[in-house]
Amino acid sequence: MRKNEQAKVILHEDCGPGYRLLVLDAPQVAADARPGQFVHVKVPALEASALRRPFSIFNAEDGRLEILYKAVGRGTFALNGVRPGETVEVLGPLGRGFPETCRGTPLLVGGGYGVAPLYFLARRLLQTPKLPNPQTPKLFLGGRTKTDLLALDRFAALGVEVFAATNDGSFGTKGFAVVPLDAELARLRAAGADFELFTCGPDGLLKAVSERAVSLGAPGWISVDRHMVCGVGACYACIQRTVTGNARCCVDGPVFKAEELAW
Amino acid sequence: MRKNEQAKVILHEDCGPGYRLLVLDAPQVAADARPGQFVHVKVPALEASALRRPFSIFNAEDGRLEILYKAVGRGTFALNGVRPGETVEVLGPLGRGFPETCRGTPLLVGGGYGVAPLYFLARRLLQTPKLPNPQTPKLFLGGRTKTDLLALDRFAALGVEVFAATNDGSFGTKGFAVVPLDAELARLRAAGADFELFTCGPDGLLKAVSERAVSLGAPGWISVDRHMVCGVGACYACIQRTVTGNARCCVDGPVFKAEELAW
Amino acid sequence: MVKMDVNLGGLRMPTPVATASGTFGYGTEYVGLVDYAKLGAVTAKGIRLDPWPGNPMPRHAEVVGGLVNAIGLQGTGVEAFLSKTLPAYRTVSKVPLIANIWGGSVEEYAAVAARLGDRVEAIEMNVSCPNVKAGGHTFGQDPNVLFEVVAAVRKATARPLLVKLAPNVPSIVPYVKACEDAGADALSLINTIPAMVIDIERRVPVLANRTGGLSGRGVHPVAVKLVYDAHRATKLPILAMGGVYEAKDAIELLLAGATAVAVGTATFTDPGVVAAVHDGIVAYCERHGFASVSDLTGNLQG
Amino acid sequence: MVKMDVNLGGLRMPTPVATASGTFGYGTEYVGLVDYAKLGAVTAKGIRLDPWPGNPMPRHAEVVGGLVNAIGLQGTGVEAFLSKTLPAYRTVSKVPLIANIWGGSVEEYAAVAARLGDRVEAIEMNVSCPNVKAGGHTFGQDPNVLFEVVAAVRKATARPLLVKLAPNVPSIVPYVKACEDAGADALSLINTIPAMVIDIERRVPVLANRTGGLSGRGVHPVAVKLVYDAHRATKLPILAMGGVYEAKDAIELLLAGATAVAVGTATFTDPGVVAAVHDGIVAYCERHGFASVSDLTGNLQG
Ligand SMILES: Cc1cc2nc3c(=O)[nH]c(=O)nc-3n(C[C@H](O)[C@H](O)[C@H](O)COP(=O)(O)OP(=O)(O)OC[C@H]3O[C@@H](n4cnc5c(N)ncnc54)[C@H](O)[C@@H]3O)c2cc1C
Ligand SMILES: Cc1cc2nc3c(=O)[nH]c(=O)nc-3n(C[C@H](O)[C@H](O)[C@H](O)COP(=O)(O)OP(=O)(O)OC[C@H]3O[C@@H](n4cnc5c(N)ncnc54)[C@H](O)[C@@H]3O)c2cc1C
Ligand SMILES: Cc1cc2nc3c(=O)[nH]c(=O)nc-3n(C[C@H](O)[C@H](O)[C@H](O)COP(=O)(O)O)c2cc1C
Ligand SMILES: Cc1cc2nc3c(=O)[nH]c(=O)nc-3n(C[C@H](O)[C@H](O)[C@H](O)COP(=O)(O)O)c2cc1C
Ligand code: FES
Ligand code: FES
Repeated sequence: MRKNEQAKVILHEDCGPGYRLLVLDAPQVAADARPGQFVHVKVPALEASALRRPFSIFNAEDGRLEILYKAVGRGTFALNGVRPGETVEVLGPLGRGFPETCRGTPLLVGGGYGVAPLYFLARRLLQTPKLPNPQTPKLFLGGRTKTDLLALDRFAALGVEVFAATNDGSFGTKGFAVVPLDAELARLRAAGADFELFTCGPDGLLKAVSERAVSLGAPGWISVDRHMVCGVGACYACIQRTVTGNARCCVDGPVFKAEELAW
Repeated sequence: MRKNEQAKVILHEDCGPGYRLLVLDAPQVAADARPGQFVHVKVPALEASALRRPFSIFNAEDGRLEILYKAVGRGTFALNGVRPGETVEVLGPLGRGFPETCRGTPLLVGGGYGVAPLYFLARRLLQTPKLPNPQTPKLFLGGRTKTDLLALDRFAALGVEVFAATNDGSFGTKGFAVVPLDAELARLRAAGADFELFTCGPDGLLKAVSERAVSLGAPGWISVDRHMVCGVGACYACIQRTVTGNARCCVDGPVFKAEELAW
Repeated sequence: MVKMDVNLGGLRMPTPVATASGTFGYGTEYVGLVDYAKLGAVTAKGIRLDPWPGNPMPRHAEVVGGLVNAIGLQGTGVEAFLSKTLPAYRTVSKVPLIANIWGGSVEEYAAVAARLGDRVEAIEMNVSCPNVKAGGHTFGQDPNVLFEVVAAVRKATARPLLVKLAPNVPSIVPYVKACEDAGADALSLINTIPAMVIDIERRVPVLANRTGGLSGRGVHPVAVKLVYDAHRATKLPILAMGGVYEAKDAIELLLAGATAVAVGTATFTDPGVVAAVHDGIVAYCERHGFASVSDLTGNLQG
Repeated sequence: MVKMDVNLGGLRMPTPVATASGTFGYGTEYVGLVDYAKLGAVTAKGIRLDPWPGNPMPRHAEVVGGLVNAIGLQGTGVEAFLSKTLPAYRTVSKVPLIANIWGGSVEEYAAVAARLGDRVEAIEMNVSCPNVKAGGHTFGQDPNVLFEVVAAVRKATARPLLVKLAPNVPSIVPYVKACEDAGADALSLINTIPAMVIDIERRVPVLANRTGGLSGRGVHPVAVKLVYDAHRATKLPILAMGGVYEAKDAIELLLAGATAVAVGTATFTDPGVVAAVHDGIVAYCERHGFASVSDLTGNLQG
């Protein structure tokens, strides 16, 4: 059940230039959180009537809720100033997330802060006891430069193999995350192995991954990032075009099946 | 010359229930300040577009500016939160203050926070070297109850005799400040002595003092409190009716001569 | 015990607090987050005869003190509303439902109202949408056109009929009169104020639709003025909305002449506003000795 | 070096930043606090033929994101303006002065304009005041009345003539056309939006005049929309105002179609806004490679 919870800030720390990790004590929201879902956050430093801001659930564990975010505008810069001990109002968990089962190898493809829901997904995929053909997920992570590749240590701790790509070549393959992905896809297909694609990041990446899922006939789970107002399906601000018409990212998504999306 | 100065908070302390003293490092504003003038304060905790709030200059000395204020609404409650070391923008000194000379005994009549400009006035009157018939001012101070009588120690340090009155009789005469004032006026008239009246406080008090000044033919200097917008004469929000028409409190006042006022 | 129920032109509301159309989906979206026991009515998102896709994205821009939106009336058509949305609402809520309707022609308005029959407790007409046949001006722009469309809907429904008026008029009075003459039971005031936000770095309007409507905190004093003007011009009861964020805002609207109020944009930030407004009105009535919330309507001194 | 001077319907402004009428007194009040070197024009407070006392107090109420005022056009008459206020202004400032005029009748408007002759650099007509002869509706409410009063003033003055329009209209276009047809040289947009604030504890309107006009931050998106609409309907240059608090706000108005902008309510809180807006426009033009500020006017992509 989604809740509007007063959550105390436990930790709020830098994790690379422009990125921050916010850890909240939010037992009610954390209890029901599933990977790919998001929370709608009231930024305390903004005026009381300012809209909320949506963030993926980076992790939910032992009553704690973790958010990994990038400061890009008024709301996120204001969020930067929140200190441990202060209270943040979080509404969630919201939206439809990723499935927590996978046939074959889960291929996770992230760009920038789009990595956030993929970490929680990786954890859950590894925990799900009765995965058919259980496989450790692989992560294909892209960013402009080295410091845009987030949470690498956390994935390493899970035993997830990471294939990194940076636009400037400062870490991993030079180029986009699809470069190492395509290599892996070729390998898996040659081996006749099953796989599913899970992705979150900028629209360009989502399109590239969707195309591959559709053309290869593999399940593709695409988490779309649209500016939101209500976060609960009431306002119709957060539209994603689909083959059946306009869908709301906040309740019909943010995760859509690749073949449903119309760009 | 009036200035819009970034002033650092030196001290911000309680002085009775609801009242606070704010001491600012504001050398430019303080340098030219005269008693009865005011400063227009941008309250840092309010949204950036909120209007300023006007406060009398309680004291200006050695580059410091002192304000004595009561929390009554949104702006003053927000001002309460300002901490030493923080910066407050003050525009001033503004308006026409009291004369700094006096023929005969200066009779200062204050109500509530209206005492604020009278302290600065008392200091200046005592400092002015060439006062004709120099006399130590006397203060007639009224308030609802004992704790509304402010700055008594500061007046005592100047050697100013204080005649207090409280509505509930908890300190001094029971009743309004005009009760002890009338006694003194009778005494001075019997002695044929000169005096002038200087007052600041609620409208009821100002009217009572004005009436006495006019009927006794003594100079009456009345500081009027009107809600302000610009503070510099540009908006015509702060009107006081006078015998010559609508005057602006912020530039034509806040101090008016008793006989000019039309209530 | 303050008597909180009000009669809004025949619509019996258990409390004077409603939700505003377009900000509360079809009434099911906020279940569990908003206290329905404090609600006097739910106004559903606008519907027309056929489903409508609405505007391209982006559909909103946040501004200081408010929101500019150009959702473009995306909505299910009346058939899906009756067969799916409405039954779903009835399973979760006993609160009276106001359907918000619109159309591209006078005939469409009447057809939607007729089709709704008595399945909803009241009908609110949104007349701030382009009149396709009359060259794109909105129905609410001209008092004569307004009369025509309201009269047509009046014939098509026996349910309490509210007309929702636009705020951007020199005087609300001719529009109020047109509604009165055409047989409306109540007025809704105000719809959003036409507005625009430009992204100066890209030199484009932020909204795909270029312009939109301003709602939220900042429009409140404008709403109070229009409710005040309308109330002085008519005996029709008023459902007032526009920047209600706390009880004080709602009470201002009631004192200006409203019979009930609706919370809109505020719910997006804080779903608790509905309950806080309700409770704050009760506390105010108790403190000021009003036995009934309807004693507040238009109750200004002097 | 960005070319900052603009031509506003014949008024040569050294910069595109002006002050808005009623918020800058008669131009002398902010000397020493506002950087006059950054100003392209000063608009004086409204004057009519005779002195006018304005409304009783209180005349203003602060609201979130703005100010509701009912000063009521207190002002010196035209004779005192010419003999005292204007000479005082000339001694402190070389910035072009726009006189803002109003009246209770068409004849009074024309008489004030005629009396001003060429003593001011331009005349701005405030048409949001009641037409005494025509039963209290404002001159700006009806395009026909607007045409009449603008045409009369046009005959009375050879100076650049600006008409200041009210924002509370269904469409600005007929008003723009009326000004155009009547021979106006430029438009001023927007005046305040009618609004009201109620003191719920005392159950009275806060303003002695009951209602007033909303200005400040919150009205900005409404101003952008109206400037955009007006610019598409006419070639007349526009002096835009409404919630300009920072350079971004001014640039939005320029891109929407304004030739120059005016700062109003913002100056009350921060007299530095005028200079910040000026400098911010220069920086924006440099950053985006615009040689002249007039390149911004209406320069939206697509
Ligand atoms: C489901 C979901 C999950 C998300 N998860 C994360 C996460 O885990 N970590 C993270 O860092 N971020 C995440 N985001 C993005 C995050 O919500 C935004 O970065 C944040 O809202 C920006 O707020 P702001 O006030 O800082 O920026 P804003 O000032 O709101 O603007 C940020 C940028 O968006 C643009 N913008 C503003 N409004 C609109 C609009 N209406 N339409 C289009 N563009 C607009 C601005 O121009 C600017 O470039 C997620 C978003 C969604 C929808
Ligand atoms: C020249 C001058 C000197 C002053 N000196 C001092 C001083 O030394 N110390 C001090 O404590 N105070 C002083 N004041 C008063 C002080 O400015 C106010 O108390 C302060 O502005 C209140 O701000 P606020 O935001 O706290 O209250 P607000 O929320 O603005 O309201 C305070 C009270 O005023 C009412 N009010 C608000 N707006 C208006 C309006 N437009 N018209 C009428 N009533 C209104 C409210 O209803 C409320 O009762 C002075 C005022 C003036 C004009
Ligand atoms: C996102 C959004 C969508 C809206 N959709 C509609 C609608 O479909 N029909 C309608 O009559 N009004 C619609 N409105 C207007 C609101 O019902 C309300 O009149 C307005 O927002 C003012 O109230 P507020 O300031 O409390 O939001 C919408 C408003 C918003 C913010
Ligand atoms: C206190 C005040 C007084 C005003 N007086 C006048 C006036 O005399 N004539 C006029 O045309 N506009 C007047 N206006 C309107 C402003 O010139 C301006 O159009 C409006 O305030 C919007 O701009 P802003 O949001 O920057 O203040 C006044 C506005 C305020 C706030
Ligand atoms: S954000 Fe309101 S419907 Fe999605
Ligand atoms: S406060 Fe503006 S004229 Fe006095």
